[in-house]
Amino acid sequence: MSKVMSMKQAIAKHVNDGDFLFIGGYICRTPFAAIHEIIRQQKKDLTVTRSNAADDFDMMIGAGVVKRFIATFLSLGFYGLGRCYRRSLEQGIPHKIEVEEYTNLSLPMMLMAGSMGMPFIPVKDMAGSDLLNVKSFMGDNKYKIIDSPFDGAKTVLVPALNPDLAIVHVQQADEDGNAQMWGIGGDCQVGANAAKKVIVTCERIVDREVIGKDPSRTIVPDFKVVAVVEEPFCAHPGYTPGFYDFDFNFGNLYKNASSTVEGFQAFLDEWVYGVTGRAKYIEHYIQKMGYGAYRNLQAKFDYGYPVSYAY
Amino acid sequence: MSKVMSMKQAIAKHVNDGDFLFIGGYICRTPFAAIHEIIRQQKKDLTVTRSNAADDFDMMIGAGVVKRFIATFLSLGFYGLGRCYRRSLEQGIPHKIEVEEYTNLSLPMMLMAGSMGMPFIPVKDMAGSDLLNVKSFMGDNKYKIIDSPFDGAKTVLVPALNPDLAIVHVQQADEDGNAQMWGIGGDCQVGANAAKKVIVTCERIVDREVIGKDPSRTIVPDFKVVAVVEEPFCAHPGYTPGFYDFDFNFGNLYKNASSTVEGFQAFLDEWVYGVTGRAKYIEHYIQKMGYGAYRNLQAKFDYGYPVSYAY
Amino acid sequence: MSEHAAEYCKPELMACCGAREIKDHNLVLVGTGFPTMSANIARYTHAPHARLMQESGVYDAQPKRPALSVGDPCLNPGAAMIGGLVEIMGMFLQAGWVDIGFLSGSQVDKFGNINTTVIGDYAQPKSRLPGSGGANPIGSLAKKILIIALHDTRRLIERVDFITTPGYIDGPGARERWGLPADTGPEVIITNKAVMRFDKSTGEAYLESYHPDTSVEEVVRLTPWKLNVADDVHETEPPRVEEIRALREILDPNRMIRLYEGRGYV
Amino acid sequence: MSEHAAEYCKPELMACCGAREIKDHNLVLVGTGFPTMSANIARYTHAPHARLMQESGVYDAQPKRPALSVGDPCLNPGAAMIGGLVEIMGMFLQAGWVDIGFLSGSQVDKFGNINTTVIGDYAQPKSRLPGSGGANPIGSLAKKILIIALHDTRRLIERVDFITTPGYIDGPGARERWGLPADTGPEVIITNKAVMRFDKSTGEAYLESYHPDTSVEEVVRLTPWKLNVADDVHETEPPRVEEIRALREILDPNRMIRLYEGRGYV
Repeated sequence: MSKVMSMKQAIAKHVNDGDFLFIGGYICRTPFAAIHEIIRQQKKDLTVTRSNAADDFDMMIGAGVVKRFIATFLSLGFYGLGRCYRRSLEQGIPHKIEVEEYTNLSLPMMLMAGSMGMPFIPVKDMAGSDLLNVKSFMGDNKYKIIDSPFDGAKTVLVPALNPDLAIVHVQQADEDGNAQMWGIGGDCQVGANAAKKVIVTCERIVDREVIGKDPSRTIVPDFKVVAVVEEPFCAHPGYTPGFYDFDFNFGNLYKNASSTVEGFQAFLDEWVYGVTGRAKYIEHYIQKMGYGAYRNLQAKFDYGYPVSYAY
Repeated sequence: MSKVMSMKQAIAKHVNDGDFLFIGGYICRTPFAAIHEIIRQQKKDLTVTRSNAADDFDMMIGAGVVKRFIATFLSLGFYGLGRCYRRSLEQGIPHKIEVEEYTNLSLPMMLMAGSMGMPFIPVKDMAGSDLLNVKSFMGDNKYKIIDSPFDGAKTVLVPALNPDLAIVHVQQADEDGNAQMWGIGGDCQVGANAAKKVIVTCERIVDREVIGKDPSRTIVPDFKVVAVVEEPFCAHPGYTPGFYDFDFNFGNLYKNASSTVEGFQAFLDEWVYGVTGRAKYIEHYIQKMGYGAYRNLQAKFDYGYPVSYAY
Repeated sequence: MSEHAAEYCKPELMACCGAREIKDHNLVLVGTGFPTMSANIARYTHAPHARLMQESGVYDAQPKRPALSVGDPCLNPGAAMIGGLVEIMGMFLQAGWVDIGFLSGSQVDKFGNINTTVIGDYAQPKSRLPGSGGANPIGSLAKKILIIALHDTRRLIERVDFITTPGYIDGPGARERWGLPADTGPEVIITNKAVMRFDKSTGEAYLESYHPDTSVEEVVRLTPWKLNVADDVHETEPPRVEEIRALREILDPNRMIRLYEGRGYV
Repeated sequence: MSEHAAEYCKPELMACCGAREIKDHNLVLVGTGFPTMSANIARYTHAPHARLMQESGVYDAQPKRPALSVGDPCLNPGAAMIGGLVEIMGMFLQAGWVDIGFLSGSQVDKFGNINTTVIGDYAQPKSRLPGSGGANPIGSLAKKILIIALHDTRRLIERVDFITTPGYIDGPGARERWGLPADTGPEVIITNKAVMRFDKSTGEAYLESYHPDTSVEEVVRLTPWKLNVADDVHETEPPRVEEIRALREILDPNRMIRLYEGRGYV
């Protein structure tokens, strides 16, 4: 039963105002086309989460679609701090988002707990830090400290997370949503499986038979998936292993643009509101940066070995 | 730094009397050659664990090397109950082992907790069953029931397990121990990573460069591995995806042999004590069953597609 | 109304009874034998989008021969996803995604409790059985449990010697008191004589239908507890033509299912 | 005794100081920049079996260009294992396998506590920083923490505004009281002026060595807490010839490390 639809349809149908979203990615496989569509459709009051957020989350915050952020980190990395994030928290522009802060250990564990139906999970970090002293919208349920019933040791417990929806980008999926991924994972698999439903975006839709040739690569099973969007170059300016490199120059462009409110607005007008979808975005990219720039991002040819599951 | 050695060396060096062992497998990729070597070297007082044990654990119990078993299940499946297991528990032959009973959810979770440095992990099974009423060598630490500090719900916690040693069989590994696997996993990955050290047995040793062509397949990193044993046909009478089928007729042979103490002893004399290692075992197999039987077990040719990690 | 098969064996009827409990789009955690037959009959008839999984780590396998175990090699090539116990038992089952689980055991009682651990005393067993394996978590966490049993007064029992897998434990409210998820628990016991469905208000199995060639009286006599009988008790619908066709033409052309006749399923 | 390089910049010296803390066979959880340089210098000199990992999911990467982030595409091809945060932060770090972690921050105090969350009040930030990311778990759980810092009285501070990552918190015994694993915690602060090592009995950093062209007095003056000075305080050993060769011939032929000079590491 095909769940294939356009990004516009997928976001319109499955992202509701006020939803709690997990959005995968780690520079690697960020579903940027989905993020642009969420902004284009002016969704509201979203709670968003992922470990190590970057320009993607910064952009959503600057565009005003985010109300709450279950966070570990937000930075543009090599390009410095997230300008929109700072403006939100320091100056309330466009509004001050609420932030619940965890770490790159505890948040993935909370998502893993959510993905496996656990109510909570013990973690060994955060103890002794001020992360235990700041609580936001999760209040006293941000964490609990107990004496372990096994050995009496002080133990931090963090709650499971179950987002309403996860959006993840993978290399390939079939029409039902069986999604296959390779390379850097971040918290993509646990985040997707923790959610009540999943939008899978992919570089290519493949036959179910192709999935079955290497089922150990599947990270999300079809029954969790509500939409499959074939969206090549979806992760730009991030990258997808085996498909395209990350775009160093575009990172600078966003850094500079987002340094001012006006610049950020002009960026959205050009790259988000100014295009109807990823196809037009790519057209615009090629028109502006040249085909050579686009071509240079395409991955080299370097394939590994096939394996057999036969008996 | 090569860790390659023979099975005989690996077991002699790394399995100590009284050790707590995780041994992977699920009919799929059972390290039978390692189990035979443990029996041949007459190791003593082992504590063993794995979800869904089968003829492999039955054989170790019958041969007297097991003292304690952290169990979920032991059966020969299609071939009926585990005869040695029954004789041990019903008649004390060769001695009565101690059994701590969990399930195919709780035990993998305990190994996962061990693999990730958690002290314990909540599970939603076992409640209301007599599994909570029988405790063996783990005593009151078999499980704890708490009221969740988040919502007050009654919650079963089970402790993390950290075996002294894991033995797992995979399709391929490099000389340092980076181990790659595909197909049915059982609790192999969590069990291996929960252990303090790992013996990797594999169908083929490959170059580090081959590992690097598809690093998402790696389930155990080299730093946990103390020995790498290249042992083709290691899992027989079980199977290894892409290499050989499971041996239906040998299952009958073991079932019939293990039905009596004398038959079981004769089986050990012929297939374990009577050979010096897997090469001689295969020789004996071919001599007794015919090369056709051996040939028929070899996997068909049915390879998938290679992927690229390039940028 | 469907046409019915002219000829069938009792295990085939049982497999069809199981299939009829499965709805389209259901996720079914199967073992070997009956569960796989039932789930596949459902797929080839009224539930084309039902999907099977095996606890060993396999989702939506495409086996080319009948699997002899949940770890069978034939489950690997062509599956949609392969992980391990953590994925199937944790990420699918414990997380609440599994609709249907099949269970069987050496003893089954009126509350649907199942014993696969020990006959006699636990410490001094008369007969030691395999243990829980996946049974306890499936019985605890799947939304609907279908129990397959041989209908005699040794297998069906007033009270199991050991609750390996909880049904309704000791009656209404017990699952809730133990914190088992809402809306889970045994749905039916399918035997070679009858289909007994659970009354959620009492936690007890009652007689819903008796198979052709038996009777309410025989089923009541072969059941060691005081078996309640539904007001609309009726004969079990025989296998439909399309159910039998799926079984014999696609799933089990050699009728290996008749092996169960040798085990008493007549 | 090794020969020393005739010419070097301060970031190169700092990278060498980091490398010297790494023993052979150490597992090193790195970010970009200094940590990667230090770990790789160690690998090419005295610690050939040291192995690097990135929190994003990569173990033993073989990058063909310097990674600009821990998620950089160049970390994928050739790695020994790729998973995700669950594997690196859970299975490697939390499980106690990581020997060395590198940290830096906008504020570092004498107990090795690090702030990467906020300057000023948390609710009304003067300057909002990225947050913990992997820093807190690395600082909590790696056996040996190497802190890289700019030596000035804004970055080094008596008490951080916000403890994102615990060093010795408020002194001896505090990590133990909070249940952090035994034998973990900050080892040294490597700055552009000095190497300050932690006295485990007080939890405070003391001056171990001052870099060539500075002095005990200058370092003490630039450190805002009362800095204890080791009895055997000495000049930091300059980069050895083989260390600089690894850096310039293999790791950083374009000397991109000099970018740090622009950020004040002089």
